Amino acid sequence: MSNSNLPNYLEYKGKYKGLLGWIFSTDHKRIGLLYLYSVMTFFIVGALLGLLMKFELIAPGKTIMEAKSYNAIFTLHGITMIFLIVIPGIPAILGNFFLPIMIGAKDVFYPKLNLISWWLYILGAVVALSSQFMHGASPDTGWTFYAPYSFRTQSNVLPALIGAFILGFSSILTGINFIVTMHRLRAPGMKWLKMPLFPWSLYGTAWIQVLATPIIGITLLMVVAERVLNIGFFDPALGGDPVLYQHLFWIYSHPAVYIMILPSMGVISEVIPTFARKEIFGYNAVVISTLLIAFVGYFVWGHHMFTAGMSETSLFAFSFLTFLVAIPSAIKTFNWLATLYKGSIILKTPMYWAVSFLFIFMIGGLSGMVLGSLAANVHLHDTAFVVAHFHFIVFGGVGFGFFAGIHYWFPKIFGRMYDASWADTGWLIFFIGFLTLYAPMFYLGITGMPRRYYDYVPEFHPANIISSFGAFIMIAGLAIIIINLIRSAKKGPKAEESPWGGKTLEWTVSSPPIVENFEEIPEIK
Amino acid sequence: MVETKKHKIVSYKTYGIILIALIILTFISVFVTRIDLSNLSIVVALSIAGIKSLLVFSFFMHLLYDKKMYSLMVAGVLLVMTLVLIVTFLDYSYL
Amino acid sequence: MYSNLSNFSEGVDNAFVIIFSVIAVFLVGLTVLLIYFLFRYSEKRNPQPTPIKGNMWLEIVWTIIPLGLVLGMFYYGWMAWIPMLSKAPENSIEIKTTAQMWSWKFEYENGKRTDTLIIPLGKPIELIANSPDVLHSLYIPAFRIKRDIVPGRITTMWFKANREGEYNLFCAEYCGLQHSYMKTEVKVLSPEKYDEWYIDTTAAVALTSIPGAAGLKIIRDMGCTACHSLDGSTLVGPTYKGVFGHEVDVITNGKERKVIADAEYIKNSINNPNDDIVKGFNKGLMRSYKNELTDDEIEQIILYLQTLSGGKE
Amino acid sequence: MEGNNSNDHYDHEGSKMGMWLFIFTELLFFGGLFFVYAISRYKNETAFALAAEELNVTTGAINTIILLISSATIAMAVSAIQLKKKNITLIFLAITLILAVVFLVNKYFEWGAKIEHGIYPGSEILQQLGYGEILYFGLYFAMTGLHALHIIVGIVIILIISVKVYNEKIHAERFVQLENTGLYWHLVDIIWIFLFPLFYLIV
Ligand code: HEA
Ligand code: HEA
Ligand code: HEC
Ligand code: CUA
Ligand SMILES: [Cu+2]
Repeated sequence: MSNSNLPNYLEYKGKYKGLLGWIFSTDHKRIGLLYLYSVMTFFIVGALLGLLMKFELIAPGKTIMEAKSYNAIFTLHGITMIFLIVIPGIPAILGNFFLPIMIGAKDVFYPKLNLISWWLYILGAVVALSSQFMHGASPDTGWTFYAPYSFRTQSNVLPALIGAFILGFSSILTGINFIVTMHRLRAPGMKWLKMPLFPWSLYGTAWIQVLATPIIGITLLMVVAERVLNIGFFDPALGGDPVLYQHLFWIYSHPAVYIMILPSMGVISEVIPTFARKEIFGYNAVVISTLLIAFVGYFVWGHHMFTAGMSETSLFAFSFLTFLVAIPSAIKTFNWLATLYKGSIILKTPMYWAVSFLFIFMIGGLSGMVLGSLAANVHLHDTAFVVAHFHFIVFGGVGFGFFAGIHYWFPKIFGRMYDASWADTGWLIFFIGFLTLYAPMFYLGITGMPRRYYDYVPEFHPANIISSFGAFIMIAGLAIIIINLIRSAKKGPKAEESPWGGKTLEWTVSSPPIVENFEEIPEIK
Repeated sequence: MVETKKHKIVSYKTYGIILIALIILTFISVFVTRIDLSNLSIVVALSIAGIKSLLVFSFFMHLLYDKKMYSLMVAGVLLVMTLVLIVTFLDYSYL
Repeated sequence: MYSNLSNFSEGVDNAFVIIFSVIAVFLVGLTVLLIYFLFRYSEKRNPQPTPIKGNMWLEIVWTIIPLGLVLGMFYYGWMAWIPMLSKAPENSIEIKTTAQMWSWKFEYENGKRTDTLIIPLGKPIELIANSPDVLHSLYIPAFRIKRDIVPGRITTMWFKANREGEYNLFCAEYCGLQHSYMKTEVKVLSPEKYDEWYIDTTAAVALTSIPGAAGLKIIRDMGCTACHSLDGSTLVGPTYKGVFGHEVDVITNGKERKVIADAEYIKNSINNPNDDIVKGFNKGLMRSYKNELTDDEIEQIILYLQTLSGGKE
Repeated sequence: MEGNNSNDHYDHEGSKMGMWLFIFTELLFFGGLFFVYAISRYKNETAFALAAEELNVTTGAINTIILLISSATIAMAVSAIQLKKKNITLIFLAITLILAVVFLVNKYFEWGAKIEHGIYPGSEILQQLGYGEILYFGLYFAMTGLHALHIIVGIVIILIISVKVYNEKIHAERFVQLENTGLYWHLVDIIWIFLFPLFYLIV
């Protein structure tokens, strides 16, 4: 079915031409690319904000900005990175593009809804970012919007809250769409346990999106009501309970971290077998651990509130469950490693990313163990240690997974190859920069530097210099990677159908795929 | 499409009977909470509400006639919700 | 680690070191294994992959072993936490602590007030903390203690210091603009020095002789200086320098007007800060001190403010 | 294994599953408010009981019954369409609509009376009553308000669906949109089934 004469999705002319043909297209591949471009744009914004913070923190006292700007910047940085980038990121970009192809479908179940999700995403982003340009101060609550500060502050928190609410909707719709797609549109013969692991990870993710996101939706609305109508759910001055806000916030936001990491794990579960030229070790175990993470991850939210004054019973339960949730992640890690055993490993760019993912994910996850321990958490909560933990696991886990995926599927998406030596160089610089940037933060946290600190006491200075220096190295790496990809998408040499010898369905269709992916729906034996 | 299972058409009568049952349950719950049972009245009122919603789920929403999978999903979702509520309550009372 | 500066640091450090050792072993071991596999089973050395579907026993083994290990980690964390949660010993020194935007206030059993925490060596200290505005968190890194201070609740925490010295005390929960400046010191004194300090009232007596000095002390102790500077620079609130007796642009009920900052106005600004909002500043930041400052104290403050205006009026 | 797709393929089962998933999100959406209710009630037991006396049980009971009947009629509409009885379907839908409007009118008067008495979020009278009452009425307005919003959305959807039935866009072979509307309406009903005892009955 290769070498089709049908037009591929990039060239296909539908009802509209040019840009309109993209922003009104219901083709899941075009929507995937729409997400790719919009998410990358926000990523550059968010990354530059991160860089600004590192400039500020390079020395104690004022370096380039006032405390007010610093607070606004880490808030915006957190909101963009979490709600605009890593939560939608992999499912909406790679998931949209490859989920239907990998299960042998022509599109997702609700193509129109898919497009609406993207529009909602853009709307949410615009509303959230409008808070920066409106009259008054930029939001300065941190991405957690903790009560009661979030309704005491005079800054423009409302648009940020409403924006996040809309983004939640977009996320829910994607989740619903994916679940129905996987239930109804698998190719004939593709039993559940024959489905590739990336779709499986999206399945787990989608359930979390459907079942957790509404909670943050209603919680953010309650904060809005609090600000606008003075209702008092969380306001101690009106009898409300600020800790209850934290519960509701984390009931969503902890499962949300698994919305981020699961798809990334799915990507890794595709990349590693391909480059080890071997089946994944323990397919069933990986599937089960995906579902277990999704389920158990629902009940550990309290580990963000160990010092908030919870009851002893809660402390016990949450710490205990937090440790349990590490087990499925451990199972996955061991299975990935075992897949390499007796393989025949080809080290190409996607594999570099996948291997460094393993390393960085382990550091991030294992540092989560330290935080999950009640006693250690007392010391480390709300310090730079937490910042290091989540950059390692969010940026390291999700970011590296995403880069692995994009380098893996790039030839399929654009039908062109990127320059491998530039890509490898970019990876190396990025990797070194990453460690230089975030590793010192573990040290800073252990010595007691609180997070969200605009200014710090002199004893924290040396590690901060190293850390800021790392950020500069990372810029170089990231710039190389992105420029290389953008250039190659236009000018790279034509790619083969299956450059890496992948075994899943997407490697059987032409590069780039035709409009409805398959001329004939494949039958799986 | 391998869809073979035909839709079962539920008779008006069934719906009528369920409706009457629901209304009677409503009256019972009003009546029961009027007499003072202190804390028990919460339990009773909520149990009755639970029975009512069970009826709505199974008959009006066809869970009884549809594929098992839907019932499983609903049960799973309600289970998650209850567990979350219970776990939240760990912070407020020593159960 | 293992500085052993407070009665809790050993437990915390123990938990940390035990967990850290386990995870370090895993990290190093798995990374070495990873690199070894990449090397040994590279395409060159092992051109033909051996298909392996999986292995039940291995899966079970690497579920059970980490399970055991994490349960151990949980145990140490829990054991070290129990004493922190426990009730403070009977003989503790109780210190009323107020965390407010963006300063700390400590009130001792004899009514003494400070903005740094002064405690004796080796005696159990119980902090009884509250916050009148938003969340704060009292964090003394050297002592390995931290507790969020939630408005509307009384938070108590206790500890014992093991060595004399001065240590940082940070606010660890984000609380707005000056969050990173909401820090102070813990001074651990020997019991004798502490007693000396505790019963010493000479400082307070001396204050009454210099005009305004008592007012200055109140302003410092109450944390007004977190928002109001004394030297003319603008922080969150207007500076105190030159306020008294001068004309101020204020917004009253949405209308702009000019007032002379006399004693009456200052007093009302402290008791009902939202009545007149100084132009260019935000409403709702400053809270009312009606129940915290007596009229006498406000008078002292006004006396001090007068000295900042050159004492002309 | 299951049915396979192309964009305009009609898949009754799939569409229904999508609707169920949406219903789950709605359940959790209200669930968040129910959590807040549960905790607030637990902490302010007596105040909640006192405040509940303010609400009129009769109005609540009438509204409950109205919603129950409307739920039954829309369910019957789904049966009617499968029996190829277009007119009866439309009649059932019309009854559902009328009942929904009656429910809203009732709600309007109930809220109006409260507001007239000076009980609304942020009101002076409420501020004086105390913490428990503020929370109770805050929740009351938020939850019944959100529920009323769902009723309004439901009315719009049922109107659209009725037109589609009338135009025979929806018929015995292709009625999943009607069935989904029914599911949505039952959900609204179920939520009320819980709101009623929580706010009106338990004192
Ligand atoms: C992708 C996102 C992501 C992921 C996957 C995780 C995963 C985990 N996180 Fe993390 N976390 C965040 C994102 C994430 N986190 C963010 C954003 C915050 C901060 C939010 C804020 O306050 O702003 C945070 C904060 C945070 C805290 C609160 C810190 C504080 O504020 O005091 C805690 C505490 O327990 C925690 C724990 C964990 C644990 C135990 C895991 C586990 O799931 C990790 C499991 C993985 C492993 C364990 C590694 C692999 C396994 C092996 C190598 C085998 C060997 C293992 C053993 C023997 C145990 N995280
Ligand atoms: C996905 C999530 C994500 C990612 C990727 C990042 C990336 C970065 N973050 Fe992130 N960060 C968060 C999520 C993330 N962050 C969250 C959730 C918080 C908490 C917020 C809160 O407290 O509320 C936080 C908080 C946070 C803090 C703590 C603030 C504080 O507590 O005081 C700091 C401090 O240094 C920081 C720094 C950085 C830096 C330097 C990067 C860097 O990695 C960025 C590196 C990138 C570059 C340096 C490249 C710049 C790009 C270019 C130049 C493009 C060139 C390209 C072309 C020409 C096409 N972040
Ligand atoms: C959280 C920050 C904050 C703290 C703490 C604070 N204030 Fe203020 N104060 C403000 C702000 C903001 C304004 C200006 C807005 C207004 O008038 O309410 C202000 C205004 C004033 C004014 C009027 C000044 C003028 O120029 O007219 C006085 C007097 C004053 N404060 C006294 C005090 C005293 C005394 C204390 C301590 C007991 C104190 N403030 C603590 C923020 C603060
Ligand atoms: Cu107080 Cu931060
Ligand atoms: Cu978490």
